[in-house]
Amino acid sequence: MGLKRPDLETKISNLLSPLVVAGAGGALVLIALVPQLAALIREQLQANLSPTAAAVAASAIGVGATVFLVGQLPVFLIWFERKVAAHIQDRLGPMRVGWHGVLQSFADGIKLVFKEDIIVNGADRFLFKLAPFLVLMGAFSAFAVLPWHTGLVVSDLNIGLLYVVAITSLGSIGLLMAGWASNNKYALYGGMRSAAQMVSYEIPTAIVILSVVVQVGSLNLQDVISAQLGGFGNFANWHIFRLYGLNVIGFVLFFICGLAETNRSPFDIPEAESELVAGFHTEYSGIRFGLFFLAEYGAMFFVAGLTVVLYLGGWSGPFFEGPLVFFIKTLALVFVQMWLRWTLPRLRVDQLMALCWKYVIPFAFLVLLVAALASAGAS
Amino acid sequence: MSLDAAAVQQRIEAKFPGKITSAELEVTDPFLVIDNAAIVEVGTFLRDEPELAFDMLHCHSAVDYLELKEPEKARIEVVLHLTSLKHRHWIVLKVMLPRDNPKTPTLENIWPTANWHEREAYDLFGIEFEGHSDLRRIFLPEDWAGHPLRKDWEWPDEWHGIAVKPDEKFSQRAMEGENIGVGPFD
Amino acid sequence: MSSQTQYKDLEPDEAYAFKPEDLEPDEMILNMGPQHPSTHGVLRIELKTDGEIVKDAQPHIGYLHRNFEKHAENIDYQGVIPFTDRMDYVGSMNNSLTYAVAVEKLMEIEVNERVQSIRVITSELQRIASHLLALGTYGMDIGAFTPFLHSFREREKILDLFEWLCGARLLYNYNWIGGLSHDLPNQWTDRAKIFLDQFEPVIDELDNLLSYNKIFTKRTADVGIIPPERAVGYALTGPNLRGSGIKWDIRKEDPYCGYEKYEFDVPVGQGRYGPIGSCWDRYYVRVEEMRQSVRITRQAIEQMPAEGDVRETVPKRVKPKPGEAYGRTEAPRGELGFYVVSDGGLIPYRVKGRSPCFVAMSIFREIAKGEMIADMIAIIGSLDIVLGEIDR
Amino acid sequence: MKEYFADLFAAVTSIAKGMGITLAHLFTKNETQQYLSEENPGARWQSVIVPEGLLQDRSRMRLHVKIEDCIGCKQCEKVCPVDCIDITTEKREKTDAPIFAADGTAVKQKVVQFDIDMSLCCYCSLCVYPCPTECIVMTPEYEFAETVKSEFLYRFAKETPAPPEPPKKETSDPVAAGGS
Repeated sequence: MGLKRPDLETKISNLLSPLVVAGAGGALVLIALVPQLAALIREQLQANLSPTAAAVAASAIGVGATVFLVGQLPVFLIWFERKVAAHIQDRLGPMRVGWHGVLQSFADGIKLVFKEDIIVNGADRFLFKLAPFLVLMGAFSAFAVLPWHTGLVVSDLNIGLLYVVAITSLGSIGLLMAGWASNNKYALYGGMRSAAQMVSYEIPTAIVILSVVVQVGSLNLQDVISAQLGGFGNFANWHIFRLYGLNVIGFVLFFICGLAETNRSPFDIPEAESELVAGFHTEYSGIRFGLFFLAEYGAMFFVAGLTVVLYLGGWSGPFFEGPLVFFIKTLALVFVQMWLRWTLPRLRVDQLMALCWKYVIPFAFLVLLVAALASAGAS
Repeated sequence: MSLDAAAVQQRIEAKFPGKITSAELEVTDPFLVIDNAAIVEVGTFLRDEPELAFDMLHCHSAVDYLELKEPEKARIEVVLHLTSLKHRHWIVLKVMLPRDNPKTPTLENIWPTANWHEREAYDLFGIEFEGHSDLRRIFLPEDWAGHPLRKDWEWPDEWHGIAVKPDEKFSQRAMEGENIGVGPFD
Repeated sequence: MSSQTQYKDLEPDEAYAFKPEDLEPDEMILNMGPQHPSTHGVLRIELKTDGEIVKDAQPHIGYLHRNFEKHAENIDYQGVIPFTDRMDYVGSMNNSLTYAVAVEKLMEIEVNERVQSIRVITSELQRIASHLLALGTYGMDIGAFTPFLHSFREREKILDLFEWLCGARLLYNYNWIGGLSHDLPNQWTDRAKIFLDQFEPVIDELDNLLSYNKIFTKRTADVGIIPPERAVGYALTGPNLRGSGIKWDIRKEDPYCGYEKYEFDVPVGQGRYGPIGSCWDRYYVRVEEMRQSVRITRQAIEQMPAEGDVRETVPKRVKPKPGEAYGRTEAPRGELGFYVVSDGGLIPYRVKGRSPCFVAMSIFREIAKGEMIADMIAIIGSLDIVLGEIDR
Repeated sequence: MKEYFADLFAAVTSIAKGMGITLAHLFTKNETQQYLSEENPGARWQSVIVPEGLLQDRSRMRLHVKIEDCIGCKQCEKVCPVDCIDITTEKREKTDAPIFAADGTAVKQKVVQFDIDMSLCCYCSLCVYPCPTECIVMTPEYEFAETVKSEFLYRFAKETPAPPEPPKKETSDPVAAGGS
């Protein structure tokens, strides 16, 4: 009995998968070379255009590049998560589409785009359509202040951290909107849960961020990183090793809050599939559902990236530094997020709140207090 | 101290004389037939008497005896299998009901598990349990016609437009060249 | 009373136990199921909720009703066995065993020792397989996906052994009245031993991965508490009863298939992480039972007579004399019983299946009140119901 | 207060333990097998516990009838609990040349119709045991999905009764096709 699969499919995926692997490798090289490229482009622009036009063009290129990168990231992360999950569970995971299924996410993406766009009867059509974009906006605009290297940031805001806290809350409005507009009780529960969860976890997030701000003395993410440069092996100055080891607690707390903010397991109660079917996106299908998915993985990457910036020295590293170091560190944290998801059960909604108010917030205040005392002592 | 069926019979006889209408002690599973009117008292006694302590009603069944040859013996039996976790003994009780309009008092206040079992018997046999808190059909749709485990139950023609009777021999239809699709909508 | 053949038309909301007009201002009716990821089949639960709190819960069953008992009244005794397999489709071996035990009791057939040993081995392996499914899906209900696939990995090995033994992976038709369909193949016991050896560490791993996990214990240890007296009143059996701390096991109390020959403990709920009779206790009783099943299987393999015809006592024609018998065994989900009535003919006059899940589900309403929506899933999972058996 | 920290400690240790287990599994061998891959071309499950080649020995996945051996005794039809077998026989003329089944039983009935409705079959294998000539067998072939239900009517009889065109179901020998 021979292979029954259509041969054409196999041929196409065999043809495409080296391209994709090569593309991924090329992207990594490109990420490594981004500072040089950026400098080159900036030089060219300044030579050929008026200063204002050059600045506008530079930020336009920056925005374009970031959006492109951030748009591609979830596709890779989804494949990565499926592979991690599969191997943790002694499975193989996607294997069919391309080499070890690397094209699976593309295939799924194409499927989602072509699927029928269903809006249920009784839904609030405007809000129903708006919600996924809002969620996506919340997740992706945060990347604007994420520094990849010195001067390599879309918008070098002075109040970068404040902006991050503000813009990531946009997502919860989107989720609540999706839950409400779906005209479905399960979706409503999901929306309500996500609102409650995000509002609660904003507080410890802000406090932990504050503790770092107190140590650095600036809200600018570039300043946060430059405060961590130098030291033994170029990593001894990372925040995680400072403040008498208390920053380790801060790091863990921030990581937990990040999980909660992005609705990742064990805090995935808004979309708890065994309780609420699919939570807020129960009624979504096709590309609107795909946007939620993109937003989730984009947010995952952003939260991991922010953790790296705040505690793990951003793009600085012991042997070499640059965007690639930042990328690898962030991916490692994303892997930990996935690893946790495939290990832990889900918390119940009241336990989630108890964890926030009884465990996370007191410890966050402790870290903030010590950080404040220490920086007061230093100055 | 485990008791056998005869000892249980004795104790019930002593407390409620004449309420055991008949008893069969020489068969595989010995059983006592209890008077329908007295089943609640006997049940309560069996559960509460420390020496008997039948605290678990582990099976509750009904059997329809149509008895076409001897119509006077036609009956519906409610069969109760009782177990005592304390004394590790068990007993079978039976209640005989008429086939027309069978009615018996509910036992759910003695053994709460009887609630669903009685709903099942009501659903499939049409036995009415007097005083039951929630006597609705449990398996079949609320508007189903008849009680299918009755021996004289007849297939209804259809239920809300769904054919209920067994399909005509599928192979006959297929043989006549009909393309029968998979699933209900083909 | 003659049977009607006409149905009456229902009002649309007659299928609801709770009426919208009776609701308090903050309350809402939530239909969980019949299509829901974690109702383990087609169970529908109507919840009256106040936010996340469940005020009342009314289960509706019957979506999988096939009226197995009516089927059984129309086929010969042997033909009923494939239908019993389909009652509790994750514990088929025990179902057919119970039916066989009941009919053998009716016909007064004594099977030989080899048949008994093989029945013990297969039913204990089936118990492990069934508990693995129960524990795995329970983990998934609580939100941990990985234990589910780990336990399915092990279950698959048992199914492989069964396929090698009788050719089917799920619905075996293996226990016949008076015997078995096949004898053990060569090397089967060796391979079963290999499986048992590598399976024992897996239970410990499952413990560390799921059972003792803090989130898992938090989710399950204070939830769905069944006090012992309620458990007995509702006639719960099996792990659900033992989870409430009552030592009651048909294998000990009313031994069949020579269970009295084997040494094993009956694990009961200890209330280790919370009140006794909680979901965690019921869950952990199952974990412990798998260990005991491994023990029993080992002993049964050791003590099995090498010789013996497994079809020695299979009757040519199953035609019991008029009478009735109630056969019961300890199935993975509790006491499974078949009440078989014979009128002396070739087909059973009445077969009643006493299903443990049906009984377990009847207590649901009582223990669900006042818990949260997420706990509904935890409770359903801990009762370990199989809808094929509830609805029959 | 003590309880608070004990809880915290238990949470951290139990989570760490669980993560250790999952991390270890990340690097262990996979248990699943690729259906129809280069490594597993036969679409057969390679069991880790059952010796190679023995798993399918008794597998009952699809019914097959060696119609040449059928003597038309209808035992299988009677025993089937779901009535999925349909047999019609005609008495053979005394003058016809005698035919014998593989085991030497004289074939006295001409089987004009032997239909098995595989969509009804419950795979209980009860029809296999009473067959005196062992002509109805279960085969380990399991891939026989169809899109039209009538394709599941397997017609084994060589000569079918008159009515129109029979469905074009090739009752090819599944043993030869899938037994590999």
